[in-house]
Amino acid sequence: MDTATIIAVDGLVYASWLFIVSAGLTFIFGVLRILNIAHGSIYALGAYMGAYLGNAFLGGRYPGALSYVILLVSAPLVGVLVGPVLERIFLRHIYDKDEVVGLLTTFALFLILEDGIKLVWGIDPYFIDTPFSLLGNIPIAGISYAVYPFVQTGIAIVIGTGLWLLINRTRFGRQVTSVIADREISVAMGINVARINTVAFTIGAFLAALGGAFAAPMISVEPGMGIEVIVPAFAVVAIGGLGSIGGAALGCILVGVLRAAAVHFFPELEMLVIYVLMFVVLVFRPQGFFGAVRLRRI
Amino acid sequence: MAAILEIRNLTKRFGMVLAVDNLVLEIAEGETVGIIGTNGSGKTTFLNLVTGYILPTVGTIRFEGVDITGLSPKQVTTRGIARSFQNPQLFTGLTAMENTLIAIAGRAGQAWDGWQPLKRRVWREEAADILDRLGLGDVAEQTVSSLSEGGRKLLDVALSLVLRPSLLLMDEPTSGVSVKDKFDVMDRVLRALDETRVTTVFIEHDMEIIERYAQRALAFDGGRVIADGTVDAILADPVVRESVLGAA
Amino acid sequence: MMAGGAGTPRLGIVAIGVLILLIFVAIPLFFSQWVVFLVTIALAKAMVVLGVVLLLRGGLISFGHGLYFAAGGYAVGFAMRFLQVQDLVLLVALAMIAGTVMAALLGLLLRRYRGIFFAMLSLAVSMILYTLLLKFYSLTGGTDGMSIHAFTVFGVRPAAGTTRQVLYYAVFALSLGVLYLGHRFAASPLGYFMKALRDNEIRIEYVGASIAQPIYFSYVFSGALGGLGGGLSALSVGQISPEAAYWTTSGDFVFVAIFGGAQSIFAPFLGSVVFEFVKNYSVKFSPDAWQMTLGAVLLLIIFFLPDGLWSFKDAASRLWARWRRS
Amino acid sequence: MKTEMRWHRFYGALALLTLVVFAVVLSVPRDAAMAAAKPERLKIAIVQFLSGAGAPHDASAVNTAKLLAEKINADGGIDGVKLKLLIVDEAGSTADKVTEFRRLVQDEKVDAVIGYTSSSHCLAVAPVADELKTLTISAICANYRLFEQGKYKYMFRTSAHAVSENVSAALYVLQMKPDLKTIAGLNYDYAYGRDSWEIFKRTILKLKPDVKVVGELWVKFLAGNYSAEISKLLSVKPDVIHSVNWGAGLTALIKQGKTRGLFDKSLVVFTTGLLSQAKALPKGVAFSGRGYHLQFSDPRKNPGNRAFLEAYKAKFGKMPDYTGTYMAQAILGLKAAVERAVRIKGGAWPTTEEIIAAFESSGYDTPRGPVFIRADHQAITDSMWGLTSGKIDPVFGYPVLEKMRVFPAVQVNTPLGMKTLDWIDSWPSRK
Repeated sequence: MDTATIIAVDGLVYASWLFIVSAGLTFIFGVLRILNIAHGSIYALGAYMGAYLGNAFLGGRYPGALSYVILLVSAPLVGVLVGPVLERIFLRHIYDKDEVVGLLTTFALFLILEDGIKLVWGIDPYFIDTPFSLLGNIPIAGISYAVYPFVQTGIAIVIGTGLWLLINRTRFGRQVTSVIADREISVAMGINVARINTVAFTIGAFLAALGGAFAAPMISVEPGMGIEVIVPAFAVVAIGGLGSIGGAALGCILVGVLRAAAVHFFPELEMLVIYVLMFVVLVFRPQGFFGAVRLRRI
Repeated sequence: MAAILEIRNLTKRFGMVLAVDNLVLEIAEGETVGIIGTNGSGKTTFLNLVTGYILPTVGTIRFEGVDITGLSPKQVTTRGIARSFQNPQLFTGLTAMENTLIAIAGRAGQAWDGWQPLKRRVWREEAADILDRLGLGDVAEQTVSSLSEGGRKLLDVALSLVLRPSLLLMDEPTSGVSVKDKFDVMDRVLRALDETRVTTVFIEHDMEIIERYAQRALAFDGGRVIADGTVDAILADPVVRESVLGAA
Repeated sequence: MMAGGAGTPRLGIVAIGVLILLIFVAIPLFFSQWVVFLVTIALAKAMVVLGVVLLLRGGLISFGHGLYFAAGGYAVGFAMRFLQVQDLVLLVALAMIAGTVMAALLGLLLRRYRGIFFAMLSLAVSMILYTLLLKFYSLTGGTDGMSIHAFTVFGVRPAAGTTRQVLYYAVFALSLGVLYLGHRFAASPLGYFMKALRDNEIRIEYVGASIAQPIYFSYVFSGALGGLGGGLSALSVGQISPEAAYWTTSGDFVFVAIFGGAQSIFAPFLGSVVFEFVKNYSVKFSPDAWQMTLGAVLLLIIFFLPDGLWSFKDAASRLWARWRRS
Repeated sequence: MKTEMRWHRFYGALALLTLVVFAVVLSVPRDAAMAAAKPERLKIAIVQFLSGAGAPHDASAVNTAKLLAEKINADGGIDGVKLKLLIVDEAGSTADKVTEFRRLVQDEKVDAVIGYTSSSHCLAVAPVADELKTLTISAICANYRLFEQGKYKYMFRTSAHAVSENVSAALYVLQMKPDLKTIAGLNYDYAYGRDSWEIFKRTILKLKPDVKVVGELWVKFLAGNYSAEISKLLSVKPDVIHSVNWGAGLTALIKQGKTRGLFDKSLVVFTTGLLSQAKALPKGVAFSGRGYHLQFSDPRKNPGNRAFLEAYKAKFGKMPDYTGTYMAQAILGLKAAVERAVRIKGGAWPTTEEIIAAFESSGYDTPRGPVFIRADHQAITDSMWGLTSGKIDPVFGYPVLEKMRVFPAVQVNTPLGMKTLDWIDSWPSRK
């Protein structure tokens, strides 16, 4: 019984962390039809920004609670600084091109950002411990858990519902949906598709940065952290269905729980789980759990 | 005359809409049949059903006495039914010649051959011949994207002709072709057909075309055949005049 | 020289061909050994890239071709370690077979997929292989990989110091073979059906052909090229490790495919050689920002040479034509 | 007619070209054997991670290389020959590293190559070093198979490797917890992790056969989320947890483990930590066969180490990590070998082969203490373990370790010519 609880909790913790990132990835794909490899770098940027501002402003002179504000601020900061720039300068030229062009452009941006981060922040690790240490730990099912990861869970839930409301309850959302459905017609309907694209990508970038910023307190912010997150995020997005927020959530939870179970029962399988799951899902349901099937017209 | 195509109670329903409604129809071998009807009267849906692009809700399609209901377009095509499209379906990145050669390779079942050249002499001659007959000889080496609308139409027909079908279905072969060219286009197509007396069914809005080329005409309305007979009879038919020709 | 290359003057092409041939033959005599090695690697990888390109023409992005690269490499590694196979010819054959067999199996599955789904599934498969290679430590040596030691050619061990040249000429000769195969492929119905596939799947069914069939056969061929390239590069590097199957390796192949261009079967070879030099020199001249340099180069290509380096060839032949007219 | 003309012209051109080719070929000078004339400077390539996840780990190594090169040159160089460093990024695929090694030797014309943190890079480069007859010193990589399975003439390793680290770790653990019942491993899933755990486990089980292995966890290289792994370890409560994780993954493990009391329940053993990570650790964690060398040859007793640390602090504003001391072992090793060769040759400048001969079976002193290079080109050094105390050294700012134990090189290194696992199995097991 306890083991089941533990696996569930660990799965949830992993899923929360992964969802914040993959939500942005799948949202960007849904609107822009681009699988954004640079997403990992933006995640890293968020972490760096969080840790950097944290170190800059938190010389112990401020109350620790402020550190959460800093994390919350740094994400939109990165989103607004990076999102529009990348989208306006590079991505807007490639919407009409093949998917491979999108992949490669973002791959190039990924390479550039990786070194860019290094040139700005150097190679020494950055830390922002306060948000993590401040919350201490709680006992669950007989073992002790850090409280902080559940903050991530909270954020993940907020993001999930937020995106859902944004898409289903706002005018912007309706425009986005029609752009997803059919670009040409949307243009004809007088929707400013260019604006939608920019905003959508910025939101995606913001989410990536948010994921990074709130991961920062649990890890060491240093070079190479961007590349680690890309493939897992891709996998869950593929599992859930490209462009589907709910799908991403489901994918994250599946991966999280299976991974935790593997760690407890078959540690050797831990690394395999995510790819095998992705493989199996794609074989039996190519469009993923909630992915839309694109139909061919004469 | 033996029927080459027999349609029995063919029905296709898209949600609420009855696109084709309990169609019963026979096409005899060697006939040239023109189909008229307003937009949404089910003409194109009928072609899509016969060629297996969509599955009927109810009904059977028999071709040369064999039931072909539910076969894929590939299977239907290999059995000898070829079709052309209202808006041409071509390999836009390739030249007219290459398009035709691909169709020939398809007919020959050579799609998997990665060794022999596609542009082998036999096939090139055959393709050149058909393109000439359709008057596309001098644009053979142009890429599809650079062809005129009429040219695309003809090429689309060419791709179906090289399949050596026993039944040819054409979807508005002259739509989008300028008024002065339209007869020219049809003449070329039918001349190309002359040697091999192919049973031909073509959808057409243009009554002049129907009058001039069809031996028999079908009037579609609301997914059913409301009139079937010689062209003059159909064009005289008051119902047809009212519903299809809009009481011209 | 490619099908459809009619129009450009035959003689010019022959001359250029012979010239390039001479240059490649002469490389080991003129250039420093590291250049010889670099070109060897580049040609070996170019074979894999050609495989990627042939699929790209059909609109299929293989983001997992590292799988076949690794398959070839490990085929060589295993053959040397467990079967004591020493001979270059045999090893290369085994590598190619390994790639072919894997592609023949996975193709049965992948032929049903298009576009981004094809990309993702191939990625998943290659990452599974990556993890397995790393897991079966006792067999594969895990991340440290397997070392691939000296080889013989038809039972003869190359004289000390000439190994590199032997390997170079072997790879060069095989490249010519691969180019010929690729040329036949591109000019064959299969090659054209791949192009057609990208343009209009529906019509393919309406000329009585299946869509899955051309995809499958192209995929198998492309897998064979992957295995061949993998085996050769493992032989020249002297080491094969799981990173060969990692997604970034596959990414590089797609990268080079676009870098060189998908227009011609020669483009991957041009692209691969140039890319290796760009990579090494960006490491040499900007050791702290070489990734940035690579990224910038790729962006420039994407935005200003969408058809890759091969666009230069068209420009050149246009100039040549003008020169002939004047 | 006209084409005929052109064909003639074409064949003419072709013939001419072929002539030119042969002319050049014949005029190309065959590269002569390495002349032993005294060079005006020694060009040394330093290959360490400058980008990617390895960069922070290798930073001290790169700094130390710069520092020592400056110092040596300031003191007049090695036998009057100044050093010139060429610093290269190790990030990239094995194929890239091999190509690059060849470029360094044949294009940059370096006299020696020092570096390599990744074991796969070490293994791939070693045979190439022999092929190109270039003295190559592996400064950091830890795969014990390098010289146990391979035999190389031009490749050396001046640092300890997985065997001494983990054998000493096991011995230390048995001293600290003589009555331990259960052990578990939490390691990166790659060669170094697998080797290290195998050696540690084997040693423990050999010396205390009744010990149970209650968990063998493998995590993705540099993985950052340990929630499930820590839960597993907390629920099986092993007496000892062994981990060779390093870099970002280790920092994450420490942070996430600390709040959850991982270090209170079990004696945790880290073989490969950096200073920042040692500082982050709570009291009572075993640290670190590889990554900790302050009290090992205490700067208060060893002026050499003190000088090194102070110079480093002065130049870079902080203390070096273990990669710094490892790099020092490599560069000072080269220095010692060249100087020895010069002495042997009575002042004349030695060839690479003579330097190698002088390097083999030689010993020299480093900030970390004496290093001895065996005939198989593997350095053996003493190993040291201690427990974190939570205290910081007032002068040098290092975290202070307590319950220090030093394990002499001979005790923790596989004897020459023996296979490590056989060696461990050959020990008499204690009852």
